[in-house]
Amino acid sequence: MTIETTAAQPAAAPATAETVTMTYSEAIRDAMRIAMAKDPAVFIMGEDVGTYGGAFGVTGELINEIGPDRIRDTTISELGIMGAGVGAAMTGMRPIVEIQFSDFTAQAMDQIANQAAKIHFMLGGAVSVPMVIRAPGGSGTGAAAQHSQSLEAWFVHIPGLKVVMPATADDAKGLLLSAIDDPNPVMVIEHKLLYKTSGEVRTGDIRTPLGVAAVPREGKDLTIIATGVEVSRALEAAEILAADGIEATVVDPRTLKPLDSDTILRTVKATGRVLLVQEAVRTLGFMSEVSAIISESDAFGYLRAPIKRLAGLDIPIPYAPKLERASVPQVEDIVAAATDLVRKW
Amino acid sequence: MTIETTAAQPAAAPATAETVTMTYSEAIRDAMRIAMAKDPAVFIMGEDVGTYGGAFGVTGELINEIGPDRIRDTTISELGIMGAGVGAAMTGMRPIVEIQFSDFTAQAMDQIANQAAKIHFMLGGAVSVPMVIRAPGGSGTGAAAQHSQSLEAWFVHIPGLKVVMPATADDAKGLLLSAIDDPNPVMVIEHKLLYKTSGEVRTGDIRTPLGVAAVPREGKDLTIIATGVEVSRALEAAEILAADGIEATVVDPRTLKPLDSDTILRTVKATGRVLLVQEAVRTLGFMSEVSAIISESDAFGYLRAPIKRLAGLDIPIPYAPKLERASVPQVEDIVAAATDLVRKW
Amino acid sequence: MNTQIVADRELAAASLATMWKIRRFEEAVEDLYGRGLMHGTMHLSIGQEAVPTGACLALNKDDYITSTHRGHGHCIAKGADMERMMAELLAKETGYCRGRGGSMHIADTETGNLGANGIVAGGIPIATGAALSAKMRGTKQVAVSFHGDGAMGEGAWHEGVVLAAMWQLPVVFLCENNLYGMSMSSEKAFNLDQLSDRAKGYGIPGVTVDGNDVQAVYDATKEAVDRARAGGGPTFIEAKTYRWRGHSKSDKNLYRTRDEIDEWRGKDPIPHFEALALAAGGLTQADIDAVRDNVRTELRSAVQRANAAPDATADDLLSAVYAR
Amino acid sequence: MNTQIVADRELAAASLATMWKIRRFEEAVEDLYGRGLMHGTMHLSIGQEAVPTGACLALNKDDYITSTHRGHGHCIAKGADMERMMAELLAKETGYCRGRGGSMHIADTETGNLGANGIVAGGIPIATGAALSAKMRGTKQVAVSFHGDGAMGEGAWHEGVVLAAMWQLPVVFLCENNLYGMSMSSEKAFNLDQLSDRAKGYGIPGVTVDGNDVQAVYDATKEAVDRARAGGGPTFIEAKTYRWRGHSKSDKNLYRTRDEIDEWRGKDPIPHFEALALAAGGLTQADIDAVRDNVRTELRSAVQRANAAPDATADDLLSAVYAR
Ligand SMILES: Cc1ncc(C[n+]2csc(CCOP(=O)(O)OP(=O)(O)O)c2C)c(N)n1
Ligand SMILES: Cc1ncc(C[n+]2csc(CCOP(=O)(O)OP(=O)(O)O)c2C)c(N)n1
Ligand SMILES: [Mg+2]
Ligand SMILES: [Mg+2]
Repeated sequence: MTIETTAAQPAAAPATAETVTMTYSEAIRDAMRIAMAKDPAVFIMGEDVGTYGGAFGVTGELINEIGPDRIRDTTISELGIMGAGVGAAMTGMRPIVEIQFSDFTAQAMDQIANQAAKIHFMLGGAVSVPMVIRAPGGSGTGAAAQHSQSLEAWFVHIPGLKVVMPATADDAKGLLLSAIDDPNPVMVIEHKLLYKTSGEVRTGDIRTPLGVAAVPREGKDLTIIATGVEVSRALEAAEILAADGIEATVVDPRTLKPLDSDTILRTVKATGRVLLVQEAVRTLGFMSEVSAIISESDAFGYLRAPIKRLAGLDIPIPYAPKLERASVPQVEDIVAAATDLVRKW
Repeated sequence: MTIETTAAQPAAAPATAETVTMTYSEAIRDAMRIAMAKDPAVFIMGEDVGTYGGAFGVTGELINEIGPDRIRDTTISELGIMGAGVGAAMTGMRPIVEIQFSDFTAQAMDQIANQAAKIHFMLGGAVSVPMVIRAPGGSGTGAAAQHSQSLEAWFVHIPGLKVVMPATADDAKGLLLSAIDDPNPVMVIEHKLLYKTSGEVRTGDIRTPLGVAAVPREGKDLTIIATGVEVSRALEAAEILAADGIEATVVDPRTLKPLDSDTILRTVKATGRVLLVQEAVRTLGFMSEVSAIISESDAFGYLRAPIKRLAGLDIPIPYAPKLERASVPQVEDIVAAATDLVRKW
Repeated sequence: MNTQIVADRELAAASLATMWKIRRFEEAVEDLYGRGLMHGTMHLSIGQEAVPTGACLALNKDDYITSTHRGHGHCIAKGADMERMMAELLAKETGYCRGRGGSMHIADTETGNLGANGIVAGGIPIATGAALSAKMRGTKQVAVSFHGDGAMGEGAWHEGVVLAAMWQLPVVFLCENNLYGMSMSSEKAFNLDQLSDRAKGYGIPGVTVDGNDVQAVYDATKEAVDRARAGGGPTFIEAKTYRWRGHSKSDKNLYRTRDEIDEWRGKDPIPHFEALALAAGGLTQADIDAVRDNVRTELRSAVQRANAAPDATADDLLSAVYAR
Repeated sequence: MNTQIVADRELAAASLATMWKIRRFEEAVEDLYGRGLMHGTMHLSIGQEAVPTGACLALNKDDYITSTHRGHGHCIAKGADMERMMAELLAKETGYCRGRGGSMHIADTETGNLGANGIVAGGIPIATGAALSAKMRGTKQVAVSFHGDGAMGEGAWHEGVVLAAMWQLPVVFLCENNLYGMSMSSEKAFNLDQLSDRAKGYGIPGVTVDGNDVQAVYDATKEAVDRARAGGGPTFIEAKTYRWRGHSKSDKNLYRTRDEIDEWRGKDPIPHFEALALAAGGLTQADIDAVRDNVRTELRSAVQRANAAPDATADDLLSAVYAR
């Protein structure tokens, strides 16, 4: 696949753009509102996205602004909803399908992986499937094993899908608007713990391009590559490390597919040490791919230390709060791993 | 996860065991026949496994020997069948669920990933789910994108599942019998192109342990790690390479989860060069994990060259025979990549 | 004709106790949660107590049930211990799932409860499988799959019923139609006068009953269970009821009216049952008071003991994933 | 009353031509496959030609269909070009999918065919989505979802129908009940006298018709399509028919009898239609001969031209995955 890459840019909004403080959740709603105002083909479909306002309140009161025709409550039928999205996307609409918890993409996997992702290629290019799937992932809410998974790896493994994981409110808006523009099925994995976090968000019909990583911090000692909720943990860890004299570069790929491997390799070469941080279970999570890409590239020669992965334990997420917390990398784990990496190598 | 490892052993049957030549498909049937004769709790359930004999003929005439109660034809309802397997396994039976094409595990993903895999942990250990899922994967039959995928990575990423990919007839039998013994859900990914291949198979109630890699060939110049149908291609390539003076070790993990990383790391240290070969699409395929394991281990220091991956193209499998062949690693690709790796580094 | 529960002292007291246990257990949960002493999410079945109470009365201890995210009632009615349930919700090592599952995953295999389920309709094919297992093992056990109205939109529901109907398995699909799947009205969703019309599409018997009436639920379940045990295959039962509380804590109740909620609060299954039992002479007022008081005491001590138990331990997380 | 197809010269000739095209196309495929000139797998609908013929006669060009693994007939009846279809099966660059899809994925969006599907029931929710799209765009288009009897075991079938019924979408679920899903008899599988009884569970109209009779299929589809276009929501149609060939090439036909196959061969929809057209005066024997001969010529040249076309190219495989 040809990956469009450009030079890295900071994750924060450009200084020139007008911004306003809003939550990640509001930023997503803002993006959908803007897209729906511009294009009558855009609509939202999902369980309880109407009057209820969405399981996590993301659609909020959109139904009052836009009406039930385009903010469409469904039965509890993830496979059917996803298929209806595919059919609508093939025939001139641009559906945004909300799945209440990304764990329930399991129900819809056939329509995601076997239909949406493959149709453009399999049908010889005659038709495309411009659809967005929004699904919250991640742990931290005490909802246990069937409501807390980080399943992005499943989707990254499927050719034909694009996969986005916004870590900031501005990216949540900018990436979603890019996803809605995109003529391909795009899986947007939001994080439950981020919904209520706030940030500066560019106003208006803005974009964050797909396939371009963010480098919210640059430092010479090691490169920390993190996704989703781990990005803010990595940045917090980087502050602590800095106080201890360790300067970390932090890379947030933002789009897992297409992946901006140029930025990854460039920053890895610059520091010679890599710490990969994901919330998903360790085995065959997204960072396995990042590791493989680094060690088959010319950055391999620049490595001063083995590539270190920090990941969720290979277990279903437990209910008990202490156990849940122990299951995924926390700030202190990142600090410890980074320190170890820099001091030992 | 505690991985049970033992020293590597050759894939071929021990010289002492009595063997007979049979096809991979017959070996699977033989295993099921043996397990069913021994334990009345074992039964087979799936689409057309009865009179039809299975979409690939694997169950064959078992229904005539064993009867329709234990060779159970189902409706076309993968999710329901899988769930029925889970319920039966939780209550004293040992179901073997056959899915006609591994692509259709997408339909059953909720019961596989959210139920079967998690129940033992999530329910605090009170109950287990001793069930086997058999599903053929892979390309090469001209069945196109929805019938040719290699989806093992999805399952390896799910804690609670074990994942097996037999590459020989003897392993197909021995691993399946181990899977049936196992108190956990085990996904056995068979390969369509292997069904009709023959090999020497140990007679009787034999086992190939889960979690132990095979090393069917040892050589000093590089380590080729391959799975499924790529194992035989790697061995063929190794012959050609040998004629050219390049001596390859070939490792077949056999069980992708739990993974015998000891054997992998030992052989990698011995050669210092690694070629990873999978049929699945490159991005986040199983070999990404193998790569990551190697480069975060002490074998990292032994590497003389970047880790090289050879994988399926990141595309849906196309129908046209030439295109299909071009989509996944063939013998000549392995030879070329290995030669390159050894000559260049 | 079936036993008149309200006229039989023992059955009436037991049924009333079950309903009170469910009610009190969930009130305690609500309270603990509200005071920040319990985390995660919770789905209360207050108002729906008559369904599991009536249904489980028709079951043997070794019969199976599969349950839902709103599963405390099923669990209690099938015979689980409130202390171990509460311990689970309090994330204690003594909980049914050692604190790993929480409210949405409580199971008690001792009493045949194969588990609540965080996945809507996830338990349907599992119940089919348990019934298949019972049939293959020749044990005469029956499985009851409790599920909500919303679950009937899922493919898992359909596939579980299709297989059960084909194999004529001993399973009862028991729909607690509380009028909503989260915010979706079941009337709007399914385009049917009564959800039991769905049964016609599978060639199995279907019936709709008053889910706030223990006897009605018992009668329907008993008939279905008897048929299942005799080899007559599956049955679908719709029990109409109502959840008084929101779907979960995040629910602002925007999709239904105060009036509707009040109307259904007026149909509270507990006083309804008490009145019938008094009238039928099965229970005296003193009996009724004693049942209520005993449950309160029992629950209080269950909460205390659960609270005092050790927290769930993280020691063996990795080794607990696979059975040995 | 609807037009009597067999009495209308133009419609009768067109319908007969469609049936012959399907028959001849598939005979050619079978032959090419048998001689090793075509690879992959194939599912022939020989014997079932009247269903797509009758159904598509009731559709406008811009109406949608979704099709199945056994989809040549749907594709031809909706108006696709046999040369491009054959080119696809011969893995040519000029095929509908540039040789990337093969028999199981042919689509022709020009004529509203959203695609065959290798996934049983995969097209059902997609048809629901196309109907939703038509309704939202206000185009008055209708979608017909062709599917087999076996597909009715899938959750995808259920969920697609549930949504369509709730939203009263302009979609027709057209089941080609050829008595088997691979080897599973639909009679055994679904526990129903007729599959159209399934419709009752969704509150939508359901009807069973003779799938070997073009007029019967047309009438049912026309009624359903008219209702859908007028905003009356979905309909389920069961068309009873039979596939003469095995499920696919690996089929040994162990699950059905020679007698059964012969009986249904006796109900060949083509001579049946010819006889009716002759009797009704819509077609003369000369007309009938001309239709058959023209199709043969057309098909022969389609195969020749398809054969002469360039092979599918591997040049841009990687860049063809994503639309731009
Ligand atoms: C597969 C799946 N989809 C969605 C959800 C989110 N969810 C949890 S409960 C619920 C409503 C269920 O409604 P119903 O079956 O009627 O049960 P009730 O809550 O009314 O008891 C929803 C949508 C889920 N847990 N699982
Ligand atoms: C989800 C899924 N499960 C199983 C199959 C394998 N398979 C292909 S066609 C078929 C039978 C389909 O039966 P039916 O729907 O009646 O269509 P028919 O073949 O009779 O036209 C099966 C089991 C598949 N392609 N997809
Ligand atoms: Mg409900
Ligand atoms: Mg059929």
